[in-house]
Amino acid sequence: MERRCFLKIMGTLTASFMLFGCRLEGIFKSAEKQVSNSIDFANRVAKEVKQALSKSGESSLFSLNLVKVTMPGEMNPPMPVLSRNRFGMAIDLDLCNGCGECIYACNLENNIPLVTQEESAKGRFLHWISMVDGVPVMCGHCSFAPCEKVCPTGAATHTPDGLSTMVYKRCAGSRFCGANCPINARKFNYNNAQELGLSYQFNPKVPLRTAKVMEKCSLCIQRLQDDRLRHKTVLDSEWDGRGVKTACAAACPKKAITFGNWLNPESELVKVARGREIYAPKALAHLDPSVVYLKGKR
Amino acid sequence: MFKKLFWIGLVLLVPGATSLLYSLYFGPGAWTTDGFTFWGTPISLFVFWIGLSHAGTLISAVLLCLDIKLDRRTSMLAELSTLCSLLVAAIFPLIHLGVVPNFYMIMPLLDGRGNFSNLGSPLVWDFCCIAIYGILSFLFFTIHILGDTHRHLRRMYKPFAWILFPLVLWVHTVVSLDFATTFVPHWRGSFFPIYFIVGALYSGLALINLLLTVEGYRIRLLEKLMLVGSWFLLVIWFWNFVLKGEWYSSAFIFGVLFVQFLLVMNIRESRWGRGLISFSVLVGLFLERYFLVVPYGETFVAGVSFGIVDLLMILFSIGLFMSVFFGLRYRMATNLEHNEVLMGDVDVKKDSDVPVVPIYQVLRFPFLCGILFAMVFLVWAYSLLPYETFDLPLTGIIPLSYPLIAFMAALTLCGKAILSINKMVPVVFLALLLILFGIFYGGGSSQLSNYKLESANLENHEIPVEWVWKAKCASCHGVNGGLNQKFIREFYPVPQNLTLERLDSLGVDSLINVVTYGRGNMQQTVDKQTARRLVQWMYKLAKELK
Amino acid sequence: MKYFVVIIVALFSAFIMADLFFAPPAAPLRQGSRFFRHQLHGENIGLECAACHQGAEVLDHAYMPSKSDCLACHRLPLTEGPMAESLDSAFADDTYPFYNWNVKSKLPEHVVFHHGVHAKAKVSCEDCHGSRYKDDLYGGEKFTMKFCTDCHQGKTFSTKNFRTAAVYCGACHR
Amino acid sequence: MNPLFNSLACLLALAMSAFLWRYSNKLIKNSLFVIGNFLFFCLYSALAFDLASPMVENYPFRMLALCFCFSTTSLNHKRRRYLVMAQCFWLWVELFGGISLFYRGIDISWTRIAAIGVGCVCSTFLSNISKEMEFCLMVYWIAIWIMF
Repeated sequence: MERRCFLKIMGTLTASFMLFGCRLEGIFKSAEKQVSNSIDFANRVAKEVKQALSKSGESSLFSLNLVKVTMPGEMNPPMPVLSRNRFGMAIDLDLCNGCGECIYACNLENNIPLVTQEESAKGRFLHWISMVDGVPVMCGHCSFAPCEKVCPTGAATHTPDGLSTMVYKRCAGSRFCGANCPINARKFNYNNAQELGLSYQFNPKVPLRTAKVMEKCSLCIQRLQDDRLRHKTVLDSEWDGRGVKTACAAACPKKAITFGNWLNPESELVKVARGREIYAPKALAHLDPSVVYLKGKR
Repeated sequence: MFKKLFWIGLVLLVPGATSLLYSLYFGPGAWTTDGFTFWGTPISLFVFWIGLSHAGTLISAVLLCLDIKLDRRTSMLAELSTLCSLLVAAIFPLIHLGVVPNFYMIMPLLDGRGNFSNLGSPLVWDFCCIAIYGILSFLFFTIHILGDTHRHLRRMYKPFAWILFPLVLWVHTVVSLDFATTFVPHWRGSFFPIYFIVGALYSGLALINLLLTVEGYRIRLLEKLMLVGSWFLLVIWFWNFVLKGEWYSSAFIFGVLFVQFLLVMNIRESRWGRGLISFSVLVGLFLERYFLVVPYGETFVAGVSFGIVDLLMILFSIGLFMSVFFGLRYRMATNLEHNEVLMGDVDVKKDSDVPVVPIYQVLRFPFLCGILFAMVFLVWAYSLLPYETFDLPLTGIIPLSYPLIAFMAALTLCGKAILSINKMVPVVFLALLLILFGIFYGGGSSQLSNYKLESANLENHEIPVEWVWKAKCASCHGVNGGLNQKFIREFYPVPQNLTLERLDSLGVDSLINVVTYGRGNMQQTVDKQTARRLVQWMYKLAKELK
Repeated sequence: MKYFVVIIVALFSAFIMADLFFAPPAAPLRQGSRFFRHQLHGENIGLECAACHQGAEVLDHAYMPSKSDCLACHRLPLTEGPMAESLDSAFADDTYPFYNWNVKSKLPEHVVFHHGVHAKAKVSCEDCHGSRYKDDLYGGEKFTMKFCTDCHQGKTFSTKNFRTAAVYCGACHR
Repeated sequence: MNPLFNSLACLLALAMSAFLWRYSNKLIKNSLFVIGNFLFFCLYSALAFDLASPMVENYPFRMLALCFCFSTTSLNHKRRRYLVMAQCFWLWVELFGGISLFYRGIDISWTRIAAIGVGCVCSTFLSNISKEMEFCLMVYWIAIWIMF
C-alpha cells in the first residue's frame, strides 16, 4: 500500500472513531443544576400552576363541550387479555370549583418539570392536568385510544386494566399521538428540564423523563402497580385496586375527583357515579373514555 | 449555467445547515410550534419534497407504461430529480423526531430488546414505503444509466416501470394517510389519498417544467398536464372548502391562479414566463402543505409566519436540492451530453434489437417472489407482536403489502443482473446489511439507576412471617426449624433445637422476649409484634417437624 | 474500490472500538466486598440468599445487609485466619459505615422488577442469578429486556413450568 | 346515507360517463370534461347528503371512479387496460378511504372492496369485450354501488 493511501485510511479511521466516540452526552454534558431545596421548588411549581390557571382561558383551542355518555363498562374493543378491572375517574362538576389543587398535586406526584418563560408564553405547559373552561381535563384513557393506534414505536399502549400507558424510553418523539389526541391531553417536553434545573424528583417512584418525549396522565400507574404487586406478594388476594387513590383525587379539597374501578359495582367510583348524569368532552364521547364528568342528579 | 446554479445551491445550503444543526440540538422547540400544534415546518417540507420526488418517477415510469413517448433526456432529468428530492425529503422526518437516536424503533425490525414497532401506525408504513421507494428509484436510475452499454438491462426498463407505477401512487397515498387517519378536524378526509397524489404530481410537474426551462427547452405535453393539474386541484380544494370551510388564498393565488397565464401565448413562449409560473406553483404548493400541516397556521397568522429557523430550513432544502442536482447535472454534462441513447432529443425506436417479451411474462416470477416475501414478512411480523395488548387489524398490514411485494419483485427482476455488472453494488448492499445488523442489536444500554439497596424493612405486618423467619432465623435454626445442619457442623455454638417440648416448656411470653431482645449467642432486633408472629411460626414448624 | 471497502471496514471497526471505550460499563459496580465471598457463606454453611439479602424473596429488591446484620453472626469468633482478623478489626472500628456496599442496581429507573413476585411464582434466585455457590456470581450481564420477556412468554425455562406472566408494557415500565 | 340519493348518484355517474373521452388525443378538452364531471359530483354530494357525515368525504371521488368505469366500456382501443385501471382507481378510493375512516372508528365495508377487487382481477382475463359483457360489467358495478 502506498503511503498516501495509508495516511488517508488512517485519517478516516481516526476521524470516524472520534465521531462515534463523541456521544451526545459527551459533548453537551453540562453540570446538572440540582435544586437543593424541595420546598423552594414546590413553591415554583405552585407559582406556575397559578400562571397556567390564569392563562387557561386564552390558550385552550378546543372547548370542552360536554355531552352525555353512558357509564363506562367493559373495554370496547375488548382487550386480548381479560381483566376484571377497568380503572377510571369521575370528576364531579357540581363540587369542582376549578381551584387547581389537583394540578399542583399531580405535578409533585409525577415530578412534572417546569417550563421556561418563553414556553409558558407560548402556552406550552407540561401539566398533565389542564384547566379548560374551569374544568380539570386530563387524559381520558379511552378504550378506543387514537393515540395508541398511531404510535409508531409502540410506546403508547393499553394495559388490560384500562390504563393508557407510556413507555418513555421507547418514545421516539414523533408527536403523532399528540396530534391525534382530540383533547390535547398529551404534552411534549420540549426542554431538557434536568439540565436547565427545571425538574425535581419529589417522588422517587416516578422516574424523571428525558427530554423530547410525549408525556401524559398515567392515572398514577405507580400507585396502582405498587398496590398490585403488594397484592400478589404479601396479601395473596385478587386485586381490584380498592383503596388506591390518584394524587389528584387525594388532593382535591372538595372531594370532587373519585378514582376507582368501573367494573366493580362495589367500588367507590361506581357508587358515586350511580344515579348521576355522566358527561364526557364531545371530542372523546365516541372513544369510550374512562375519565368522565358528573353533573346533576338523574 | 449548471455550475453557477450549483454554487447558488451551496450558498443557500450553508446557512441552512446551521439551522438544521440548531434544531437537531434544541429539538422540536426550535421551530414554530405551540402547545397544540406538534408538527411544523419539517413535516411540511417532507410532504412537499416527497411529492416532488414522485413526479420524476411518474413522468418517466408512468408515461413509459402508458406508451406516451417522451424524449430521453427529459426522463433522465426526471429520474435524477426524483433521487435528489428524495434525499432532501428523507432528512426531514429525522429532524422532526424528538429523540433522533431512537429512529430505529420505527423500523419494522426486531431490535435487541425483542421489541417490534407498531405496524398499525401510518408512520411505520411511511418509513417502509419511502425506504423501499428510495432503493427502487435508485435501481431504476441505475438500470437507465447502465442500459446504455448493457442490452439485457434495457429490456428490464419497462417491466421495472410497471413495478414502480403503482408504488409511486402507493407511497404518496401512505403519506396522505399520516393525516387522514387522525382525529384532527383539519385533516378530516378520506379523500386525502387522491388529493395528495394530485397535489404531488402537480407540484412535480412544476418542478420538471422549471428544470426544463433551465435546460432551455420545453415540452408542450407537460405544460398542458400542469394546466390540467391546476384545475383538478382547484376542484379538490373546492371540495375541501365545502367540507370544512377552509380556503388558503395565498396558496390559491400562487398555486393555481398564476398558472392560468400559460394560456397566454406571449407568456408561454417566454422562458422567464414559464420559469416564473413553475416557480410560483412550487411556492403555492409549499404554502398549501404548510397550512395543512400546521392546522392553526392561517388562523393564527394572517398569511405566513415562519420563524427564522423555519425559513432557514426551507432554504436548506432548496440549497441541498440545487447543489446535489446541478452538481450531478454538471458532471453529466461533461460525460453524457453526446450520448444519443441517454440524452437524445427524441425517443427513437432503436430498441428493435431488444427482443420483445410480453411484460406479464417477465413480471410473473418476480411478482410471485414478491408476494411470497410479503406474506412471509407479514406473518412473521404478526407472530412477533410481543405485547398482549397490541392489536393489529388487517388495515394495519394492507398498506405495507404492495411496497414489500414491489421491493422483492424488483430485486428478483434485476438484482442478479446488476450484481454481475457493477462490483460497487454488492459493497453497498453489504454496508446496508451491516447497518441493519447494527440496528438489530442497537439501542445501547439504559442508564443505571441509583436505587439504594439498603434498609430492608421486614417488620411490616403485611409480610408473611415465613419470610421474616427465613431472613432472620433460618441461618442457624434452619428453614424448616430443624437446624441448619451445615452451619452447626462447622461452628460450635450450636443453637437450640426448637422442638415442641422445648417450646412448651419455655412458654410463649418468654419466647417472645428471647426473640425480641436476644439471649446468649443469639442477637435479634425485631419488634414485639413481629416476634409474636415469629413465635407462632416456630410452633407451626415444630408441629410439622414432629 | 479497494479504498471504499477499507473505509467500510474502518467505519465498522471504529464503531465497535468506540462502543468499547466510551459506552458505560454493562455490569454493576462491585466494590467494597473485599472480605466477602459468596462461596463461604453459601455452599460451605448453607445460608439462604434471603438471610443476607433481606427481602429478596418478598420485597421489591434484594437488599444488602447492614453492618449489624453481619455482626449478628460475626460477633462470635467463628473462624480464624487473616481474613477473619481484618474483618474483626474493621467491625471494631466505630467509623466503619453502617452500609459498606457500593452497589448500583442494574435495574434502570423506568423498570419495575419486583423480587417478591418472582419468588412467589416459584422462581428461585439461582434461575436468574446463577448458582449461589459460585463466587461472586451476579448474572446481571444477561439481564436484558429480552431475557425478561422470553421467560414471561414461556419461551425459556420450559422445564421449570413457570406460569407465563404479564407481557404488557405497563406491567413493568413506568 | 339515503338509498334514494345513493342510487341517483349511480345513475348520474352512468349518464355523465357518456361525455368522457369523446375527443381522441385532445388532452385539454378531455380533461375539462373530467373536471366538469367531478365538479358536478362534488356539488351533487354537497347538496344531497349531510356534509358532517364522514362517509360523504370521498363520495364525489367514488362517483368519479364509477364514472370512469362506465366510460371505459365505450373506449375504442386498449379497452382492457383502461378497464382494469379504472376499477383499480375505484378500489384505491374505496380501500384507502376505508382505511382512513377505520382509524376514526368507522368499519370498512370489506364486501364492497372484495367485490371490486374480484371484478378487477377477473377483467384482466377478458381478451375481447362483447356488448353482452359490457352490459354484465355495468350491472355488476351498479350492484356493487347500490347493494354493498
